[in-house]
Amino acid sequence: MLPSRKGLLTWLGRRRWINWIPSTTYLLLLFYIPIAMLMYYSFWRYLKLFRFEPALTLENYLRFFTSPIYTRVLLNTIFIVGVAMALLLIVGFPIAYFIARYVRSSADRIILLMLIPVEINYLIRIFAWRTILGENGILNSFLVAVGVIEKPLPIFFYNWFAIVIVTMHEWLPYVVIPLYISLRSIPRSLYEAAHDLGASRLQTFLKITLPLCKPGILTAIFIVFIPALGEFAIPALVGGKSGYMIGNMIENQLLAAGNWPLATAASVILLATSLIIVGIMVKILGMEALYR
Amino acid sequence: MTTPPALELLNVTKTYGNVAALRDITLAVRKGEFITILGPSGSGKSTLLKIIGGFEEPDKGEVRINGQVINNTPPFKRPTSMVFQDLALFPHLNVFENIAYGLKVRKFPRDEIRRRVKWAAELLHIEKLIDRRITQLSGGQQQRVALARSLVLEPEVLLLDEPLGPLDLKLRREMQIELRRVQRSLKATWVYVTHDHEEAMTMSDRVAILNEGRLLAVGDIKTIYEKPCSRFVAEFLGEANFFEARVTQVAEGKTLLDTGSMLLLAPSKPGLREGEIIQVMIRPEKIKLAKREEPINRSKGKVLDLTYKGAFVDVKFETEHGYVMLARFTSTESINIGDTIEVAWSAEDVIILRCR
Amino acid sequence: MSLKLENIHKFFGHITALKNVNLEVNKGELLVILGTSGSGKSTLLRIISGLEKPDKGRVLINGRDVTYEPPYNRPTSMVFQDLALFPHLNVFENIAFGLKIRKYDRREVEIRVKEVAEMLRINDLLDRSVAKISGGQRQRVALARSLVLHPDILLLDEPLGALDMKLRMDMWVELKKLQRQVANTWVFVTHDQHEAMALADKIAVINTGEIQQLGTKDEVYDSPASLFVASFIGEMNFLEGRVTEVKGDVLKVETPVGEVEATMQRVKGRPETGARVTVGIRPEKIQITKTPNDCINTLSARVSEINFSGVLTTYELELPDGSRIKIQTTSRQMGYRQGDKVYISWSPEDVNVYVTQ
Amino acid sequence: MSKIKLMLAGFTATVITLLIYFPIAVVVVFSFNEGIYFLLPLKGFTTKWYEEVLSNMEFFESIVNSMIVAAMTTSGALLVGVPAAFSFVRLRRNTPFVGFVLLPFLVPWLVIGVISLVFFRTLGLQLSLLTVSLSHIIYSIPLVILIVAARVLSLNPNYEKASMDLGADRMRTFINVTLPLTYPAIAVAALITFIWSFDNFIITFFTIGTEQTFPIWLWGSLRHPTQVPVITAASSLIIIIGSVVVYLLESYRIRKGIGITLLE
Repeated sequence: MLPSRKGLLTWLGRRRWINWIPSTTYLLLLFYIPIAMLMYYSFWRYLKLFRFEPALTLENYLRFFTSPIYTRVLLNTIFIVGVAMALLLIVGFPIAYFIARYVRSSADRIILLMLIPVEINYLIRIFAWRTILGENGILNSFLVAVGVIEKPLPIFFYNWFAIVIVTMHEWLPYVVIPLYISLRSIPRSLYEAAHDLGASRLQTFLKITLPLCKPGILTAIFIVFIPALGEFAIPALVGGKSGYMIGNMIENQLLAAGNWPLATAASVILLATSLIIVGIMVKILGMEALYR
Repeated sequence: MTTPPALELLNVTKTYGNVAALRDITLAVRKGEFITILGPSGSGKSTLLKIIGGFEEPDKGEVRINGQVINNTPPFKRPTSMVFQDLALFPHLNVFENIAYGLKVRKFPRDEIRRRVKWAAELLHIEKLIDRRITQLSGGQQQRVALARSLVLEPEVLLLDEPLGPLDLKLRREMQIELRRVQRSLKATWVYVTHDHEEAMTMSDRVAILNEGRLLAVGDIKTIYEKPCSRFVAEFLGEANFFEARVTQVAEGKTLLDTGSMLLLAPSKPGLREGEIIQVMIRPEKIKLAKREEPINRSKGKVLDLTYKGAFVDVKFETEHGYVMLARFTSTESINIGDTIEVAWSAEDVIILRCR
Repeated sequence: MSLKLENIHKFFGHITALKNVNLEVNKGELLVILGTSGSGKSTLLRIISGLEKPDKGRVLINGRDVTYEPPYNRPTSMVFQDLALFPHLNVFENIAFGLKIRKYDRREVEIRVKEVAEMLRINDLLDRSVAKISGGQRQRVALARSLVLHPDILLLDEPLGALDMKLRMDMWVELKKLQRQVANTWVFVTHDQHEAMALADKIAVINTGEIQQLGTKDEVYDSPASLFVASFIGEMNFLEGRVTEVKGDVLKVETPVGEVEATMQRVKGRPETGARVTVGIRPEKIQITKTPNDCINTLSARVSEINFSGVLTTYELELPDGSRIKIQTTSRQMGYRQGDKVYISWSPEDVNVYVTQ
Repeated sequence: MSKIKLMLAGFTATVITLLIYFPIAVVVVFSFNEGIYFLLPLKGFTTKWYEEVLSNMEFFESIVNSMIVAAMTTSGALLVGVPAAFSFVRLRRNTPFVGFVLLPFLVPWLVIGVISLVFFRTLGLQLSLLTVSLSHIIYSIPLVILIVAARVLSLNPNYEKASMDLGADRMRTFINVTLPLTYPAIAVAALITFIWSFDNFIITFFTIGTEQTFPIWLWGSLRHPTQVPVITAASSLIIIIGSVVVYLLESYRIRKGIGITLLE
């Protein structure tokens, strides 16, 4: 029997919000309240190891922004992720273009090929790069064996560029996929029309391909920037001194130094930073890019 | 006592927000009739069909099937069945399972299901496709499956929502003839919605013309085509030459009209008053090349444009009275742009656009 | 000669897309290339535009050999089937695209865009997004984008396919007018014979990569060069038969329903007595009468179906041997009904005869 | 044209080989190497590291723990997320809900880990595999919703109407039509969540108690240089098994026409 005489579909329509209850409740309890808690702790006062008292002070934030070390860590983090992002776009674009333009029918297979090693263990991959780039790693022993260098050099490892390489390995498929989707949706006739109207290859690329790729670029940035800013395993394992990132600092303050107020304040700053960077990208690339 | 109509709509009204989709629609469909609801897109014709099928509820008015009010019956309890515009064949089921779907949910015995599916498949010439997947069928075959899926339920009223839209012209013609054949052989009541007047003309017993939610005309297509009651109906069913004219004389079953620069003789209509301004129409195919000077209902003009349409040619010409008129001749006439032609038409073909 | 194609061949792998195509179009003419899908008509257009290179043969535009010129160096412009409007540019920017690429100064661009927009009646839409205009308006923008460059040859690849019938018919009239106004050469590709009839000065019928017939639309309609053209353009009644007599200007053919006479002018090939032939008569060339008349080519028939579609009435008649024949007429006052016995006749000049292999 | 195509093909092949496959291949190759250092030339073939891994209880326990976490996360996320996915249809009216449940996607995993730790500690909850799952679910909810909703949205609404028109009531329509047409997406969402949760390190790191999941075990072992060959062998096992699983998942997804990841 129908619960309402107004008709079946209206009834179904009216009931729809019930389906939202489990997910919103869950996130309210385990995500939104904890975030509020995080912000709350960030105003507390630090006493000593794992000891802090409730307060409403800005000193954690002040300390973060006045300390040359912490601000440098933040800027360093943004720099490393920025470089990785730029390189990912530069490397990913030709691949996506190749797949979309020339081998469309086997696109799924090529993307699958890229995804397989990436969807399985993340730490294994960091470990793999360590074995290659480390002082006692493949690269060094290869170069010694070939005779390019005399003894192993510690230059490939424990620096920020190692982080960039591993990050690229981590995210390349997730950059290629949105770019590919964007490129795929450009009908071939648009390129032909541009040629027909007098545009050369380069002009076509600059005036047609690139602007129409904006949604893909924006999606790629969303996908890579946010988790990469909060990375701490990669820098811890391959980063060394020049690759100290804000994730390491938070982990250190939270678990080792026991300074929750500072760690939570840094987390809030990290959260804000990632939202701001995404916001800037949306602004630069145009909001309409999000809704094609 | 007379049997009630198979389908009856009484004062059906539907609004979406501020937009009136249907205004006061009253329509009765006889049993065994093929009626087409014809209207441009946005005229409300699909809404009307949805209301009959039970997917929308009218704000006002009644829907009756065989005399029973079914306003509050949900779609799965109505004795109607719909062939959707996009067919909505279930992609996870094969042809047999699609056709049998309605019977299965109604818990028909297995033998009966098999018998009925076989019957429908044979009727529509798809018995060889019965094990295929839906995606392996051509457009025309899919149409047939969708139709079979509804027909096995032996609905009191079958609703068809522009199902032939995506087919190409040739296939469409074939399916039109096929649909007509099936409907005639079943003597079933069908309500067909389309925006294509040629489709409506070739298929239906009666046509209901809908525009902006209003029912403008109901009747057999020939009558509506030849004696439309409004300019919209006349234009919707084909091209025509329209004139505004003053009634100057009414006598002996004839009416003399004056457009200001040209005199027209038309059959008279009851209720015409001298001096009144009215709209008249002449279909382009009623205009003939005049062999000799006619006293009235004639004109001379210079050919502006020719459009070939296969067997006939549309001639646009500017008359000595300053009108741009359209005439339609068979392609055999040799006329060139710039030629001067003399044309004439008979009084019966001057149609006064007025209801009743 | 505005456009000349010489012995064009094109292969895609093992498939011959075009076989020995020769074509000439005069300046200011509108040529329609008519063919079914897969006939090679679009390939031909793309070869003219430079988007494809022929494997053999030459393309000459205004006497200059442009066979190997890239599209951006040719005085042609193309209106694509899907229109290919740039979705990230508005109407103005779309139309101005070619001019900007050619580095016209801004004022000149503005003047020329305005001019062509006015001609196509889209001057109110210039700052709209191309996603927010109607189908008909999109056609106009695509046309404007090409016309603004004043190409010597405008190529149109079934640009009206997406429009509904009514809008399409309006566009035919408009396009024809526009073409006369700008007076350059147009090559229009379509699969729709009505469209071809409505637009063309000349029609080239193409099938499986070969030009079947090139002629004015009257030639192609009245005297189709092959059975393919005859059945592709317009409707045609066919009767199979055998030549019984060839005498002077008259050919007699024995068919299952009786003898048919034809005058030689419509006979394709040189059939000998005894040759198997197919006879074709257009439905609108057949007269229908209640009583037998004394004309030659008279058959008795029975009305089996009457189809009224507003403008035309189509009668389907059954001949004594059970075969069917179609007759079309614009007048409906004949008062025949289903089952009536009637007589049909036609003039020998209207009979097309094709030799069957 | 073909020159450009050739260049691009070469570039693509080089990047995929060097950046993506080479490191993985190195790990697999060295898992059979006699020596304990990653030095060329190779010292000789052995399977002793595998023997060592296969007798390592900690490794096995960590795998089992990872599976427990992944299973709990998957079932929890499906339970909570799938209903919402079915209600995604009326997007405009649901906009506040949509933003509300998708926000975890815009937050770095590290922050999810930190807030969870702070939350559990403040409530005085014992950290365990359960707390790990509870945090994993936060991120998995938008994941599940997006994958399933994409499918639901692409479903022709006329299927449901047609079913009702043919006489099936609401329940039967859901069981006969809606569910069969959406379950591939639910299956894919489940598998992706499972793999993601199994593999996650960052959130797990902050929310785990004394037990070890596989990534945590790996992380701990990486600090002991003598463990390196064992890690190599363990990693190779995971790489091989994982590749098969991912391959099966991805080809199922492609076959069922569910877009490339959730980006479509």
